[in-house]
Amino acid sequence: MIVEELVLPVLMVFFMLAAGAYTVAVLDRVIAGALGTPQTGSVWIAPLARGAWLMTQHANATEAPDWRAWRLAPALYLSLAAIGLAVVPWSGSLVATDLVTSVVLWGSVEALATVVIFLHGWSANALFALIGGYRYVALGLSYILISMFVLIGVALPAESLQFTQVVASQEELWNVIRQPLGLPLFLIVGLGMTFWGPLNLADSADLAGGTAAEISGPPRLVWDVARAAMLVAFSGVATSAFLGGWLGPWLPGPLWVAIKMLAVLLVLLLLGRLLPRLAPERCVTLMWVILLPLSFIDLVWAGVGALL
Amino acid sequence: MIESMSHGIGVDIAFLLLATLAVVTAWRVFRTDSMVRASFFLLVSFIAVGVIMILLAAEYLGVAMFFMMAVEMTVMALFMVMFMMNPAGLNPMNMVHQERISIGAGVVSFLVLSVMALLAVFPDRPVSAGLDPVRSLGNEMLGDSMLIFESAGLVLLTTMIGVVVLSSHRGRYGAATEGSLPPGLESGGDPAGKPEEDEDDEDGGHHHHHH
Amino acid sequence: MALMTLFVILIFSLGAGILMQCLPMRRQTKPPWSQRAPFLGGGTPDSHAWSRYHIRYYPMTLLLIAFEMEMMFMYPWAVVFVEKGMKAMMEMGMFLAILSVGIVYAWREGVFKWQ
Amino acid sequence: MFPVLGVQGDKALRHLTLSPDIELVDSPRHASVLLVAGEIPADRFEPLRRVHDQLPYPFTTLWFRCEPWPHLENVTRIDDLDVLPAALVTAYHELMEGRRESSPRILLDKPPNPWEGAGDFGQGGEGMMGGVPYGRPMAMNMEDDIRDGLTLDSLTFRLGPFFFAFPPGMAAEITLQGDLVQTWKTQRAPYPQSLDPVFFAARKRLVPIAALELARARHHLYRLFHALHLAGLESASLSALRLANNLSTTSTLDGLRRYLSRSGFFRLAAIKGGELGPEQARRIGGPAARAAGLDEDLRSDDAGYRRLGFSPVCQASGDTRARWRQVLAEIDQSLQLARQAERDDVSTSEVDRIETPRGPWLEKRPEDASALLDEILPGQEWGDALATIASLDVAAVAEAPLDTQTTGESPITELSDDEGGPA
Repeated sequence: MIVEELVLPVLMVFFMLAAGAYTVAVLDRVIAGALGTPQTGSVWIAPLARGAWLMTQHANATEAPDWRAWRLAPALYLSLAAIGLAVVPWSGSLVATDLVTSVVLWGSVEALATVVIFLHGWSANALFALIGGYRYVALGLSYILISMFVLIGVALPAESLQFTQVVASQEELWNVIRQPLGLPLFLIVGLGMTFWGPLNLADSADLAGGTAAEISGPPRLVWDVARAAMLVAFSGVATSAFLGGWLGPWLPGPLWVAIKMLAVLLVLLLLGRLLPRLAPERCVTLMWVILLPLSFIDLVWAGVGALL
Repeated sequence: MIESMSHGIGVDIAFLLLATLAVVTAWRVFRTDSMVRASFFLLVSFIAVGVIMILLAAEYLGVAMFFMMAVEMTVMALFMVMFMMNPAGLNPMNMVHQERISIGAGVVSFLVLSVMALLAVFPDRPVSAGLDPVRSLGNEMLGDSMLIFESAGLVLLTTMIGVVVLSSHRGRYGAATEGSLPPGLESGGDPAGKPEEDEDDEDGGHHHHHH
Repeated sequence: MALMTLFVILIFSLGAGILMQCLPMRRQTKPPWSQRAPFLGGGTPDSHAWSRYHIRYYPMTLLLIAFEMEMMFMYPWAVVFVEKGMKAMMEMGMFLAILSVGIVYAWREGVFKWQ
Repeated sequence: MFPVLGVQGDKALRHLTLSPDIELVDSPRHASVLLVAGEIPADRFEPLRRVHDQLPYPFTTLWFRCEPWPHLENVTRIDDLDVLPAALVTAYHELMEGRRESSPRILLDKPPNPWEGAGDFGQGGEGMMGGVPYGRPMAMNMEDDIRDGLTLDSLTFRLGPFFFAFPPGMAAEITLQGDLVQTWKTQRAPYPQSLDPVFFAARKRLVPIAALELARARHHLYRLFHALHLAGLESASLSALRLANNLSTTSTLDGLRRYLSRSGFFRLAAIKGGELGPEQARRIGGPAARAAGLDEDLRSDDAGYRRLGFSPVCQASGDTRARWRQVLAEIDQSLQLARQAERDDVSTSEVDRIETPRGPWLEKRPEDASALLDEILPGQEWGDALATIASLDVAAVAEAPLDTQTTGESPITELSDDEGGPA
């Protein structure tokens, strides 16, 4: 029992952390190459070579950082990604932790991610990192409501706050069709959580790297890995909430989950490379004035759909 | 978690550890010099309490606690940094004031709560194992407590409007410092809805024009 | 048990994150002061970056707190929604309508703009 | 790799951007190789020393067309652009394999102010806000905010001359409150930029309009490349650069322009604000002035251009967005003029009235306009402020044309090489 309920889930989550982060690195490189970034060498080895380089580089320090918070923040971000991965069901029975309120738990992962990213920017005690951290909070506090509405929308037909139930409720029709606004809105949340591409307000180019501007070596490696792992965790959640999780013909359930997660990752990484970075102020207005009403509509749509 | 209630000893140990964590981090809130650290120590303390609530089978409330407190402590940290001098505690400082009264109040409330805990007769009504706390919470909200729930909506609307009025420096017609005058009823006319004499009052003078 | 598993995952991933940083760093010397100065493209700061930072979106954060408070009611509501049917729909419709008024008002007052 | 640009170092930078083994980075913390590209003027040695010391151990430096400082041992000087990428990769591999020692720090290992042991708790501070805790004073500025009047701390710092988002060589003293610029003082003007030799030739004799217009389009595309990198559109910036490098009369801007408008660059990215008044617009001249609605272009006076039916394009609002629309329109126009001029073999008819891509060249070359930033930038958010700088071509025009192998270049590129993969 210990093996089944403890060892297996932990191993599963850790495998996903490592394999997922690696997959994100490879995919992003492939996409960048396809979009014209000059590259040589194998896409398979490049992420490993980069990891090795970061492990040999010395960690930077600033004059008076908040040492503990500075080192804790990347590790905390990584563990939030791990918790996110732990609630993703791979089949009706294969799920690391099947909490009754796993949808709400994911919501709190989103909220805590804001805390951790802010802490990362704050603790360096350097100008650009600080601005990056504060900018991120504006974004993090804006997308959280959208995420709540959209996830409540998928909880309606399931009559449950449990991801396994949410997937099971999509037996007849996936939520991506039943609630067409849901997935696009949720993808925006995913870009925000990992400050990827157009929503990279935390580590942006105009801040010379933002919260990551002053880090080098192993802390930077952990930060990058955590960010990629969070993207994977998000794609797992999106798969369960909208793409019917393990449901699908012919293939075994976990394989379906993996395929759908890859699809979500591809879309996110492509969006990340194709869109310009949003101005922080415009981003907040966009979230509250356009996307939030859209998520209201999504919820009403989901409610009407669930009653019919 | 309902299942875990049968593992008595595990839950006891978890409770003790979490309670210790909650108390220690709450104490650190007052011992640290950094506003950000203080806020997030408080967050850790709340999270420990949230886990205790989950152990008590209040699963939704526990997880909701993580959620709410994460957002609220972030906002608290933002405001504390914004308005407190020396927000990062680069120069160590004393974070407590009015120690005597606080100690007195703390001791008294501790005693009162302890006495209540020891002397009160707690009802013994085991709930059925199949009870779903989230569902019963939902039923409650759509049943007897519906009026309270809807009034909460109104109260929150009032809060929002209050927040906007008090904190927003801009008006809908532009920044408040620029006068924030509404447009005229006809184009180029005097601002609508304002007594004429207010226009000269911008220097803060109380003189009135007598026509 | 699920909680226990979650706890173990949390501790292990946190530990992994910290060890990945600390193990290689044990052998590293502390960077010199000249390296530790904040990067400003060759420029220098007058002071520490930590300060009473002027966040430009503070009214939005307050609005969010009020909003989020009641969003927490919606999760239990979602669970019983199908069971209660139209009644739940109406109740929440009313609730959301009240709050939408708040958002519209805030937007008109320019709360989402940088102050 | 961390690039810091100097005057003609931007050429090396562009070359390296398209080299597959090299990754240019925005912060020295992310780099293992520092590339000093081009001659560094002596007044920028001190900032260079600072940046040099900010790379994490282990790191090495390469000097491109610039004489390494004599007290540095074992540094490489490269003069040939074609061997530069390979030299960087070699330096990186030698560093990683331990065959090359990490560069020594140049500055003394001491904090900005002595603090250890001083003060109430040995932290160097006094009381609540006083002293120099951990070596620096605390931010304390009681000036009212320019937007909402709150009296909070503002941060004053000097940025540059090796900040990648600035024109090469520019440095400014900036006060921020939150992420809003309160004051801006340009302290060092950017290095004068070198124009294509064809503009200098046009001052001496009549030249074919096709060559002149292609050079103009190329100049604008290089600026677009930089701005798109800043806006987070890496792939678009690379295609702008490739288009510029392979520019011919058959090139077209349509693909890039369509992509920019569809991706929301004009609506979503930080390109708000930065309006120039007519007076300011006249001071800077060129496309920036035309974007502000000034209908001034020396090409209108040229009979050759008149034969091609040239009339200046203009925008009305004069802000950052209008400037980019203007630049896109001018590139388009230049390509079209070049096509026509090549077909009809048209040459210029004036030598003392040349419209350079930077602005009009009558008696004097266009002069530095970076002081203009002091007026425009206060009140802007950080992202918008940097986008405004990217959209304004403020650097003066240098005496010598581009790429004549003289030592008049002063770009510094700091290149950091964190090259992702094994070469």
